[in-house]
Amino acid sequence: MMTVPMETQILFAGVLFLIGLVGLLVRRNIIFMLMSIELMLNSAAMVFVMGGAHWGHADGQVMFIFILTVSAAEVSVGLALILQMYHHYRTLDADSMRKLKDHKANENL
Amino acid sequence: MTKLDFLCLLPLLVVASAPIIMMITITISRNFKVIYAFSLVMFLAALASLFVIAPNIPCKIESLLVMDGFSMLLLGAIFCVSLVISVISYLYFNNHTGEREEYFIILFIATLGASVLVTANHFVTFFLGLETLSIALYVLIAYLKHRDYSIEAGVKFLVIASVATAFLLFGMALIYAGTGEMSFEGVAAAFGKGNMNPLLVAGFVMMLTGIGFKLALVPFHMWTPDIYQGAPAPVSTFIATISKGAILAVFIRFFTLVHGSDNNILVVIISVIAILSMFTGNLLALKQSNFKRLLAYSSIAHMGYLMITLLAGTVYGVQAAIFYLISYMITTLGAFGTISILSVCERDAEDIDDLKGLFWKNPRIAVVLSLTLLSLAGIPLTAGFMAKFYLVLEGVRSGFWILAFSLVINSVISLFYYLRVIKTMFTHSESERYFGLPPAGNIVLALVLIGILFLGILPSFLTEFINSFLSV
Amino acid sequence: MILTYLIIILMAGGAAAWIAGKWSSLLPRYISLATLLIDAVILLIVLAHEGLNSGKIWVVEYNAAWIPRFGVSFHLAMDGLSMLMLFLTFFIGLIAILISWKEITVKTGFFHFNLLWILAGITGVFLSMDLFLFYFFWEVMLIPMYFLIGIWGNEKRIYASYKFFLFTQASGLLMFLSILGLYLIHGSTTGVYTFDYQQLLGTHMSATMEMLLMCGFLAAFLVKLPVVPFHSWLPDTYTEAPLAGTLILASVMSKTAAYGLLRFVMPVFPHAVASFAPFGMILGIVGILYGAKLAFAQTDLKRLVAYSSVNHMGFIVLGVFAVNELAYQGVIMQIIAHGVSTGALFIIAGQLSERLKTRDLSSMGGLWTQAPVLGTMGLIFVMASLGLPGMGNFIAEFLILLGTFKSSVLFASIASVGLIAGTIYAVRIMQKVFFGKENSPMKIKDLSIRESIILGVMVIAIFILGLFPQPFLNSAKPAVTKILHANEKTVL
Amino acid sequence: MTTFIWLIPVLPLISFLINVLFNRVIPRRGIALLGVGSVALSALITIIAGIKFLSIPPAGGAYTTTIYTWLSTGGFTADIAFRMDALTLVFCFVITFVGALIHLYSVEFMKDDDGFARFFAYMNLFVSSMLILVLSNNLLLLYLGWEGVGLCSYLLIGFWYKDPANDYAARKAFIVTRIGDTFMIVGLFLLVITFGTLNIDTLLRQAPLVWSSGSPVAVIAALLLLGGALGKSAQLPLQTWLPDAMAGPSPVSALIHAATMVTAGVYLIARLNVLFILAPEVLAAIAIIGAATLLIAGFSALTQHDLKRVLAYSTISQIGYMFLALGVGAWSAAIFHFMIHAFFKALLFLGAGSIILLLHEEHDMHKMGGLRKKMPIVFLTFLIGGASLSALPLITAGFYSKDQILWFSLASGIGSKWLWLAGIAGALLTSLYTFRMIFLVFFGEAKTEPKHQPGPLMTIPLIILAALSLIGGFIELPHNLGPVHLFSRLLEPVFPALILSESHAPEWIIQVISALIAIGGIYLAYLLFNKKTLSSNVIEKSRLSHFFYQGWGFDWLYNKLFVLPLVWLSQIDKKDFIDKFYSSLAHAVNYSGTLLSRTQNGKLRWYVMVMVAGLILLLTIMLNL
Repeated sequence: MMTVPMETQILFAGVLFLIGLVGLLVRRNIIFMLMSIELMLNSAAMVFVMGGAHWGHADGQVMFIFILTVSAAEVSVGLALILQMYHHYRTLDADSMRKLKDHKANENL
Repeated sequence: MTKLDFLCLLPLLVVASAPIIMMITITISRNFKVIYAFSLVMFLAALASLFVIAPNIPCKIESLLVMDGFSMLLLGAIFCVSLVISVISYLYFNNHTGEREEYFIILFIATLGASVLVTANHFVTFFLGLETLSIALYVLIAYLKHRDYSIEAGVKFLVIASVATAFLLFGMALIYAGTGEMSFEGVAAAFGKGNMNPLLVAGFVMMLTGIGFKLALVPFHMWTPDIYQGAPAPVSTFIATISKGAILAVFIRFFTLVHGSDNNILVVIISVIAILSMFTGNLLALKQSNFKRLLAYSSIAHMGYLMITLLAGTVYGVQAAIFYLISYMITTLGAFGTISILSVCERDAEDIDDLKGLFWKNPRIAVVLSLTLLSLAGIPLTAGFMAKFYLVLEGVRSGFWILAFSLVINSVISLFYYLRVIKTMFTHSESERYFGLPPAGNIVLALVLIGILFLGILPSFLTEFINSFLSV
Repeated sequence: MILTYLIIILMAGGAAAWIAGKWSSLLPRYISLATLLIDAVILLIVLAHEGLNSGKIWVVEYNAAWIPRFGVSFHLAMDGLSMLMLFLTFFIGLIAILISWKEITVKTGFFHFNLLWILAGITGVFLSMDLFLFYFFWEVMLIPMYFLIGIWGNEKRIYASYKFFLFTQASGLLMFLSILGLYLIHGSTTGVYTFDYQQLLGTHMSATMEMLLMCGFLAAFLVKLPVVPFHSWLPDTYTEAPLAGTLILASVMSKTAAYGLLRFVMPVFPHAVASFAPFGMILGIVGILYGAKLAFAQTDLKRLVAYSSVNHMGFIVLGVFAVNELAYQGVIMQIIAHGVSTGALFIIAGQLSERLKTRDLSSMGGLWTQAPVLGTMGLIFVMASLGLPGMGNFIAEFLILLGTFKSSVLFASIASVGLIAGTIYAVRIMQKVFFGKENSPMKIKDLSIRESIILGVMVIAIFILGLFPQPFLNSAKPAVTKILHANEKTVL
Repeated sequence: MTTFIWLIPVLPLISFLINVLFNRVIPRRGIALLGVGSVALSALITIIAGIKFLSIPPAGGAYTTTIYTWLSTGGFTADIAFRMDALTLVFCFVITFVGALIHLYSVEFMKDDDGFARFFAYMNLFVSSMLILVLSNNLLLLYLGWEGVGLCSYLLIGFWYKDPANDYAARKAFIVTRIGDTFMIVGLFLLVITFGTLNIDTLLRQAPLVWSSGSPVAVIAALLLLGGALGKSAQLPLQTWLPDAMAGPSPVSALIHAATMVTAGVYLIARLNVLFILAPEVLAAIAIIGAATLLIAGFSALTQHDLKRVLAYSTISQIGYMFLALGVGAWSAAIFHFMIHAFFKALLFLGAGSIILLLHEEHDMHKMGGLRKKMPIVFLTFLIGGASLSALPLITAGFYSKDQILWFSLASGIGSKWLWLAGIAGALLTSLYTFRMIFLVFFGEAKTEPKHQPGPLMTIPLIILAALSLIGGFIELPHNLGPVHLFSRLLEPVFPALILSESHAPEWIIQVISALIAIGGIYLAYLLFNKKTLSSNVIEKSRLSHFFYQGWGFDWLYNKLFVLPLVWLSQIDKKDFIDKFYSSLAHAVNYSGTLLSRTQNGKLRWYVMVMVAGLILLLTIMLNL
């Protein structure tokens, strides 16, 4: 079996993480933003798995399961919130939420 | 896991059992008062459980959790504050109609997350505690969904907090990949070997980002004002006190274990972050007319101050940090408590102008709020003064004169806006009608008042208390 | 313990006045009057009981642990100097209460609470023998003063109260840093971590460190005094504060700084003081001349008197840095005499603006005809202010200049020009207010009996200070010797 | 007796206090009685003390009494203590006696004034301060009196305070003299530092031991003290306040600005003669200043229109003579002239006061005239005063006192013919302006009618003073006229002996010259101003005359040099530029707050961006370090 060096593995995860990050920054649709976050979380989870494999114990895998569970919970709450948001604003555009800000300085923005 | 270990988990178990029982209760019958009373009882029980396990500390539950003097102290603080927040929440939600009972359930879940954080000794518990806390907070922030701001605040917090979690997690993962360790001691030991490869550094920095986000340190502070403003006042209280306290606790534990203060680069970076936080927070607060945002900004500055103790890297520094944290918690309770008490169903009393004439309308609230603000500003006779004294002393003792100076300058800048709020309270307003205060409100105010003054005049009790716990 | 009572009585009286204010607007006045009288009587009893020349270092002393963890103690002590300061405090306090008897009609309870707490803080400052405690009281007096200005002040009261608070707080914090530095240095060299004044005396440190730490203390004291160029809060604050507030600010609170300079800066940092002395004296001279210059230019009566305070405080700084007995005795006399004379001038300014509804000098003039008693009082205190012999200020300025002359002929000579400058602005008050054409159509009443008595007592006081200064000098002597001794011992 | 001399200053002080405290309840008559009575009583005590003093000279040449220790600290002690020696006795006598007469005069003069009580209060306070000045045994107490008289002078010049011009004059007087006083107090510091005391006796005893003659410190000390004397005595260059001081009521001018206070400088120098002798340069300077002042003031007096201003300049000029005398070491001559001058100048001022009062506050001499017949008593007494001022030979006291000065200015070891020439020229000027005044006021055609004749309270003091102006000189005759030297004998123990230079003209020649000059001056005045043989108009309209009239442009110069720059200085920075610094600091802080506020724009993705940027920054730093 060909082993991929640690560096490459992490680089791969890092690229995944960056894709998620860039996606988060450039997408305005809140659902896509949420998905990008999931991507980031999963890339982190992947590093854990890789680490576990590298060091030869199960801790990484255990962590992976925790991350999956937690992100599932997060997404569920997130989706509920997004639903409410759509209910409220009739849009999923993240930039439409601009009521909370420093009003005096950002009056005309 | 031994029986003893299990016993040591008692406080967490108590807190964890509460939501389950509540859910069952709600399925049977909805009664806000009952749930409220029950949550008070449970928090008291959690507090009591601390006394039960007190003889057994320190004890470790595997490598995941640790129950030592430090966590006992912070758990105690968290339970006390939660208790008061429950009272405040009750006063706050009493005006509201609709399904208010679940609020307390989530409050308990959030508290549970915070408790786990405080006792965490492992990346797993760290992560789990953090997420339990965060996810509960998403809900709490957006709880009053009919309000304009709530959803916005909730979504914003959701996104930013998730990003922060992702950073934290990725950082942990990197460190794990680099060291093969996930327990704090293990990581510390690995760090201690001196092989600080870029992987570990990057991991550490990413963790710092995640923690910095939760503590609202510059440049990870942007969310703070919006969330403080958008969340219901008691929830803002929770974020400002318990959430920050718990994160700070875990940060302190981790930071001291890895001897972060010995790393010069880290010290410089945290110093810069601290100074930036102080200035940014205070400058932003200067012209703020929304009281909740103002408190948010002020909290940014206060976290900046707190970093000084962290850098001291001594046990005194930790003591000072705890003292500061506790006095900050009491003070923040006072500030947000007043907002909660003054709030009405439609909106929170968050405009500073809402406080107009409070001195003549309701001197009791005004006095407590003034004291609170003075305590935040660090004026003698208040807890804030002693806390700042302790903090500056430890900072100066470790030679951080620049930080101390920057704290002094910032204290002066901060006076601008604290005084502005106080001034508003004694400017005359059209209606100078006195309004009544529910007994629970009086009790909260009295507690805050006594807390602030007691710590301000006789700090020895708390310092000795902290000292005795930390030496265990 | 009796010293603690002095403070506690004031605080308790303040709280009682506040509570009483809910039921009656008159009651708080009586309560605060009684409180101050009790304190004054206690002080008199102590004076009668202990005397001043009992040979003890401190006439009365009280020491208890406060925060033992940091070596903070609740250490109060009184010697002749503090006693003089306390008498001044209570005297001015009583006058402040009496002068606001009819003027303050809204929220009298809270007003008197603030008044008494300010006095409590000041009393604490004059008695503290622990630097932490000193700083504690130093700050305690600010908040009530902030309220006093902010609630009962004139039109620009908010601005003034901010300015006051920010200046004093900023400088106070610098002093706090210095205190901590001193504490740590003393702790690390001797192993004893303590804030106690007696023990911190003679702490060894490097010259640079000493200078830096002294600068922290100076910041607080020079701002509070105030000295040019840190004076810019003063005119606004003095002008906008209510009469009682101005009185306490000018007559007592600024003196805490002078006291601090003498009590703390001089003996604790002898070398730094020695090298800073020329600059200190220059600061004093600048204060004297610049204060006079600005006073002369003012058209607002209260502002004019406020700037005259800058001028007088310049003498104090000058004397402090002359470092000899004559100058120190002069400084102490100046503290007291300025307290009385400038206080009285502010009262007169207050009476005038209350009657004329303006403080503008151009709308006054020729008021002697209508109010000869007020005019006479004005004349007396204007003359006191410019240092006419026979009144307290002369003794003070004479001794200060004489002491300065001993240290530096040049500085004393330049400072003497201040006497002329003082004359120029002081007679301007008389000319603009009481002499000349009547510019105000308003008919004003002369002083009422209450006001006449208040000012009359102050007249007597200023003449006693001028004609019988010896008891005051005697009372301050042990303290002065002590300070100079501590200073010399370490320098040699 | 020694224990009672403190009563001399205290009696008027008590009267002052009673007046101030109870003036609302005491009737005018009571106030007058109180005011005049207390000073008269002081005069009585002085006379008794004087008789005692003369009959049984006290040990050490002085009565002393210490009331209490005023202040004592840091090795410096000053007492409230009085000391009366011959010099003090002369001054006390003049102050109380002339003072009492003027008080008496004032009762009638001020009878219609609203400020009657106030007037007497100030006057009593003045007399008290002046007596403290001359009686004090140390310079600090002297300074108290010194400033006290300054205060009273200020108050009395501005007595009619409703006229801003009067207030201006009062302030001017106060500030200008205070400038001199400041020099003086610095001088006192110097004395304290050198000798450790301000006790006059000790100072005079120790000064020759500590200082050698002409040592720089001695010169500086003497110069500083001289500063004080110049201010109070209105000598060059601080003379400008005195002509304006005439804004006060005439009795004030008589008492303060002619007879007593303005001679305080003379007293100071005479009192501290030892110190000044140790500084010969300063002594010479005093003589020159005196000479210059007497000439300058003489010219100015010649051109004035205002009756009182003539007298004011004349006063400056006469004090110039005293300074001249002091400067050449003719101590007792100076004091003698002081006493005589007090008599005739008080007389002249009171006379002028009567005229002005009765002519409805008319000050301009050109609008008077022909009063010889209308006010005979005033005319006669005024004439005697004028004659005495002009030093009409033999019959007037002024002749004897001025002659002494002129003689000593030439004959003294430190005198010179230039000084004498100045004195002689001054004498010519004196008789010229004096008789110009007399001719203008009393001769010629009547232009203004007097209201009525002065009453007895006003005429009696005039007569007494006139008598003294005539006979006062006989107590001290020149050596060649008779062996009467009561005055210099009296002062002998106080002053060092005057050393005469060897070569000089015989005394009688000098006397004849000055007599001729005086008479010549009168005749010239007659020609010029009565007969109008020479066109006096031409003279009075000339630019030079205008220059003299303006007091040699000193006021103009000082205005340009000091007053205007000061006012300018105070105006340019009225708002205090230092305040600007702090407020701009506050603005900067506020502005940066506003700028930062812009970052909180509510955009979710911006928030995340900042966070990511922060992370990247941290990573870069950490990985590169």
